[in-house]
Amino acid sequence: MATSPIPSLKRKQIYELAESGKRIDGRGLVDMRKIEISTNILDKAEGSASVKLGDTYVIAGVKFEVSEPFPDIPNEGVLSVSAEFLPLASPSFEAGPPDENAIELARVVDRALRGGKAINTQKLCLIPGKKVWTVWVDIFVFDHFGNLIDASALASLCALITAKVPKTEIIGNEVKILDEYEPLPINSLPITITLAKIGDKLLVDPSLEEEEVMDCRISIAFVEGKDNQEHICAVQKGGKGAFTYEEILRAIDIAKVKSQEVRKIIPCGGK
Amino acid sequence: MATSPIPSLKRKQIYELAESGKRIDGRGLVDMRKIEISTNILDKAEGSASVKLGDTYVIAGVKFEVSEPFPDIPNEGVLSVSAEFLPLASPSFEAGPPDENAIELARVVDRALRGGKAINTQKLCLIPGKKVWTVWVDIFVFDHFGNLIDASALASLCALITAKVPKTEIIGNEVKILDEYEPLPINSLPITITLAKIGDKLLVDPSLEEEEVMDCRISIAFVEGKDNQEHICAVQKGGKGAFTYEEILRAIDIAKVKSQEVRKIIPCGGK
Amino acid sequence: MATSPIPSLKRKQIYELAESGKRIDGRGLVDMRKIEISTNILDKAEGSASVKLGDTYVIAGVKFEVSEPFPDIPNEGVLSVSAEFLPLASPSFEAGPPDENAIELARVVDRALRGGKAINTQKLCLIPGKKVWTVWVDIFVFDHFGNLIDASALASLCALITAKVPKTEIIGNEVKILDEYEPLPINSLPITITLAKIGDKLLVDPSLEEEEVMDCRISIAFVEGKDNQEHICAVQKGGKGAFTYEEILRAIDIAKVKSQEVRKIIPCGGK
Amino acid sequence: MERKKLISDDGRRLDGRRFDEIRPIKFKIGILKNADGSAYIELGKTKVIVGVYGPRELHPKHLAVPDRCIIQARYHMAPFSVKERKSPAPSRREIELSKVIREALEPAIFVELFPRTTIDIFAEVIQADGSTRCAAISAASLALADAGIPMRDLVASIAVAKVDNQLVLDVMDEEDKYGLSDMPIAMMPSKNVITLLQMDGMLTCEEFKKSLELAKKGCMEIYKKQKEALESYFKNIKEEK
Amino acid sequence: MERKKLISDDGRRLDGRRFDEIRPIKFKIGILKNADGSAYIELGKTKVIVGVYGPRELHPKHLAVPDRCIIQARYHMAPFSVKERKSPAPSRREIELSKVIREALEPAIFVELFPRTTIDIFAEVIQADGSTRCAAISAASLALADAGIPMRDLVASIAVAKVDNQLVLDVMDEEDKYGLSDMPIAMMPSKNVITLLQMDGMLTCEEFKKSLELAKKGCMEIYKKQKEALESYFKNIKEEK
Amino acid sequence: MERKKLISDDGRRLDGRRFDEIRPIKFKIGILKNADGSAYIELGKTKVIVGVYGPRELHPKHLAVPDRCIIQARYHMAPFSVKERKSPAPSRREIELSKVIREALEPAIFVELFPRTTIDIFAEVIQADGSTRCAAISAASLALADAGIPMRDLVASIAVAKVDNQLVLDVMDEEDKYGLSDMPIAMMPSKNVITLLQMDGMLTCEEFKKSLELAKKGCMEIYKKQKEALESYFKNIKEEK
Repeated sequence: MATSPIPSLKRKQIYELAESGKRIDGRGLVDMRKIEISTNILDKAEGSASVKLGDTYVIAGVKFEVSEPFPDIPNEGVLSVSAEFLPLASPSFEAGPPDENAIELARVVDRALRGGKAINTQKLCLIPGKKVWTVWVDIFVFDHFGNLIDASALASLCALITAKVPKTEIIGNEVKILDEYEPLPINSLPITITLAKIGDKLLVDPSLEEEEVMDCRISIAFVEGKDNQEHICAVQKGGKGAFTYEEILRAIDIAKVKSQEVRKIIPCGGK
Repeated sequence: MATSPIPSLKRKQIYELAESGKRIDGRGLVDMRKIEISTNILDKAEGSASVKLGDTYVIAGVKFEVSEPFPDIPNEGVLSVSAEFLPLASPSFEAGPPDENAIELARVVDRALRGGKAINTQKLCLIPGKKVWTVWVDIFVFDHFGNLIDASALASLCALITAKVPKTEIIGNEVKILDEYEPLPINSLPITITLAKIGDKLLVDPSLEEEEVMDCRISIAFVEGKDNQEHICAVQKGGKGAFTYEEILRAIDIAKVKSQEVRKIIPCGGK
Repeated sequence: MATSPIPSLKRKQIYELAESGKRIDGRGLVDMRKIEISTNILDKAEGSASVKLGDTYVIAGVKFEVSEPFPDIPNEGVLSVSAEFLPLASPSFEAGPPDENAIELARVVDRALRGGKAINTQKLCLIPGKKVWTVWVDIFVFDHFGNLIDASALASLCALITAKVPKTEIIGNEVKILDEYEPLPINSLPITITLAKIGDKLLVDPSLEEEEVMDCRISIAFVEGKDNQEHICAVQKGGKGAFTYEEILRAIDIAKVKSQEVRKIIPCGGK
Repeated sequence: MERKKLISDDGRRLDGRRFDEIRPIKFKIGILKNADGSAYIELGKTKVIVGVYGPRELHPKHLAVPDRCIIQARYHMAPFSVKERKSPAPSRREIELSKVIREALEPAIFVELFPRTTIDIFAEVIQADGSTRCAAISAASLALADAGIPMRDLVASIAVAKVDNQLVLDVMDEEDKYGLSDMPIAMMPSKNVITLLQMDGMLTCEEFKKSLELAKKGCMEIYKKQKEALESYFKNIKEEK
Repeated sequence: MERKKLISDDGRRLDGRRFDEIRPIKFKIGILKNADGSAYIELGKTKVIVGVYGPRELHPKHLAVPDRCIIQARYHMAPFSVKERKSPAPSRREIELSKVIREALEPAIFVELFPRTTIDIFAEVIQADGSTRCAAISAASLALADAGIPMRDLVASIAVAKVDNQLVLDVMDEEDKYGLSDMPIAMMPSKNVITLLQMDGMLTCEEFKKSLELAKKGCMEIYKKQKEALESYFKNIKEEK
Repeated sequence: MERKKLISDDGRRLDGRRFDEIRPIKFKIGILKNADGSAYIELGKTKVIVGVYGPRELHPKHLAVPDRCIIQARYHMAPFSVKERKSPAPSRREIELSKVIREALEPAIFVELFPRTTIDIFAEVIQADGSTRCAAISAASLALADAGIPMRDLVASIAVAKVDNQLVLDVMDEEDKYGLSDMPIAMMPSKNVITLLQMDGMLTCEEFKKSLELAKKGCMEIYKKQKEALESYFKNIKEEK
């Protein structure tokens, strides 16, 4: 991505506003933008969801494929998350293979789903050691107005929880895919919340302009454990700056609350 | 490819000549350049042909490989056509993977062979659902003086009709390739004719200079059906301009006649 | 790699010194730089060695992998040599896939090992026609001060002769890899010696500065045959200049002597 | 490959349409905020999002042309747009379709008005049920209009197939797969010219001519829908102001 | 995935360490001659070589930034550094780690002192036994110092894992593989700020906080070793002169 | 790998040649119209087409050298040139051979006459029956001459193999495959210098020396054929004028 086109005046404004607890789009520091989720928006994908986070617009699609398991986990299905920053999503995006930002995003989403054990991968084993389901999650960014990580994590989760896996019949070493479907087995609902550091303030759900001038960001994913407590299942610091120890803890506290808020708006209570 | 180096003077000349039914190389509007075909020019290829269309020079080679069929057509051989615009063929060609022009050419040649059912792909099935012949057609352009599509389509067809497939013996699920050969089963002889639109004229077999100034082009492939009628088996419009409805029909009429002329000079009557 | 940054003054100096049998680092024309070899420097590689040739610094690692044999040699293991010119090794190296210099180097090392039959590849067959060991040799250049070929060939050889192959148990068509190891079967110790032509002089083991101004170079690999004679097992001329017939023969004579000297310092007498 | 009956005895197609009927069509214009222009199309189950940037500066500047803007187009299918997941890397098919889509749209654009610039058209197929290139072209026209790029006419596009010896308008996936021919076409309807024409399969000259006529009819319908969509879009914009 | 007992009954880890013990660490500075700065680290069996070039001219010049130098980092694993040979082409993991390593080091560098230039950091993992990114960062700090690049502080890095319900410092491969969480962290110890923080697995907020504290302790130890290594290195250089 | 008898009892090779006999050779010059120079060679069943462009402007201009032209060469095999179809993407072998072919030809070219330009040599192997790099070099010399590029001498190239303990000249595929060594060589015969020399297999020093001598004899024969081909070509051109 090209150098920030934000003039220093805008930077100054964002920092001064943050200092007094305000933001250029009128939000409070810990307010998220409006979230709109649509699920099952596509027929050919086994699961799909679009998420609008303010003007940031992301679609995630889920496909299943019979494949061989990894040798070290022979009885579990495979999760594979990819992200494409489509060139239509921003004047700064270019066509081509995913760059480091798209790769980081996909891997952070992947880790939240994996760490939070969102999918019951054991149930995706078809023939132990031989055949399992690979769950492909493809994230497509259509409009980039900041905080792609949270939007993508949410779209991926919503696409997974509404996905239908084909039923199968096992005949010897062959997997016959039937024309019936059952829900993908879901264990938990990891929600990722990103905060930007602007001066010594933490801003939830940074907009594109805030991202362009921020010191750094931290993304934290939470799941509800069996103990009904919030557990952290993924963390990623990004950007050129540094956090103090205290800022990290403050970020955790804020993100915990926000992740619970977001989990409440997951469609069908996550079923 | 770089921008056309043709000066506007040459452009003007080509358009004025066309207006009065003439061309810069002295041909009439519907005249093709001289065609020279040589077949079986190589020993290591199972089929090969070179075509000179004026100074345009193309070689096509055919190789066979035992492979797995596509799941949706488990009992048919596979046809795969590729084209390389060799960097020695034109100062504007560069080494590297095929660009959009080379890919378009290969796919147009492929569609004419496929649509016209040139090869009897059913007969290329070795073990139903398991092993079939893949027919590789590789088109190499050695000298580019315009109308690569027709030259390549012709060279590919001639390489195929003179190709010899190895005989095989099936032992269980293994295919043993014998040192005997039989002709590749050919159904029909699709011939592709390209016309350039220059003003409101249609010029058959455009030269490089004509291509560089033309409004657009249309390529039409014909086969002789079982009813002894000419059938259209592939069409491709190319270039930045547009055709009227009437021009398309006129192009069809001209191409039909020319394709019959060209089919007559196919070596060994296509056997 | 970029154009030589050596000013013409340095070039003149190198040529004048060579004329009088001297070199800028004080060596005589047929002196090699100091060689330091360390073997078994890594635990995760089945074989490893580092070589310092003056300030040139190279590490080679050996890994084994069960794979399918080549159809034309169904009962032999496979040797595969790759080289990476790491971007930290020289200001002129760039990250990316191996360029022609890295590829040439790997192939010259490969040919010396192969031509000299350094490894007993027959003994690396696990299930005839079905499973063999592939021996991966990966050469990593960490500091480039000239004569990468000799340093890499030596490091590769030392990594191989100290490598341990896992023992295996064959159960039907499956290869079970045991947690025991045996030495890789070694037949011979090919040593590659490179000479640079500077004017009409031949300089053994050229330094980076000498390589940058040399006319051309020749690399010659020797093995000791069963007849206790030195046999040539690989030759590669490189660079833009030309050798006379007499120079080639002189290079052979010098390289023969030097290769014997180098073979003597191979650790554990090559066992 | 006619392994499937595609036309019922009473002349209905798999989804109940008559031979000359196009699928329900839906356009949305201006759906993206970053792109200079954008449009979404649903043509039956085929769903495509198109974004347009430009005229804007060309990046490797030496590619710029002194007397006109260049047009760049990218047709791309999402991995989840088809039954079997597609690799996101551009296939040869996508590269060819990007070229013909560009050539279908370029005749409509006054390229000479914006020398040394580029107009970039990005079409993302998020669901494919046949005629995706046609849907992309029809939507791209609206996205170009949304971007305020002066055009000679809108480009409308539709495909005609021959299935079970019947020519049918607006080809869906199964008709493409099991049919005897597929002919996508694009027109500038008010200019009565054809800017995209491809065909594969097998047709007599007579059938080809009839296919052209059917396609022309289809383009006219698409064109009508395009104009309605534009009109209501610009009316809304005006009202919002 | 807790298929392996990682902590013995007397609280020892697989290699005999206590929970808050780091592995034997060895630094060598200035091991490469071409690089402007270099360092080698052994963190247990993890072995990384880092070379630094710069500040130097950027090659595609238009990427240069007028008011600072840019930092480029490449984290790469040798094919023979792991049990199963790794392809030498950069994986998605290596591309992500290159990014976070760059972002871990950049806060320490006075980038504004060298406008329009680049500093290139190349980390080559020649043996991987867990915590390779941490080892790369800790060594890169020394390589940057060796190159004479002015820094606000050294960056020290270590990882904390949760294994068998116990938080442990300085994670080795088997603990990463069979553990319940992995949290690599990098700090500028004298500034008391965190420049790298990643976590995967599952932790309560309380555990996370404790992990942070344990990591901080580990970074302090690394930092001490870094400073000792630098001191003895520069002392030797001085003596050689 | 001596699994095949390559020399008959009466000293004949598989195709009936004596050990020091080269295969029938055929040159055609000026076979391409676009290339500045071109040549075709048949060396037995080995068939190569070479085209040369230049001296011409270099495209990424910063690669140009102020005091000479650079030489670029590409050796490439057609997929149908060998028994098993070869992928058209350049293999490591083709990249190495491109380099040695360039270095075999460059000594013959007065590169200092054309500063800041490039001469591009493209060799396409359309049929491979051994000694393809030698055929490419021998033909490239003629293509360079055809392009009017001033040369110190033609470069002639041939390979020598050891098969069944016999040195043989002009190696064909089966001799390369089942032989004991392969040594391709290129010379500027009138200058008596060697510009390409590669060897793999195993030879005593004595055998190596004899191989060199045999190669030299072969190059002289090739050289004679090259000069004849050039003479008759330029004579024809003159007559045509």
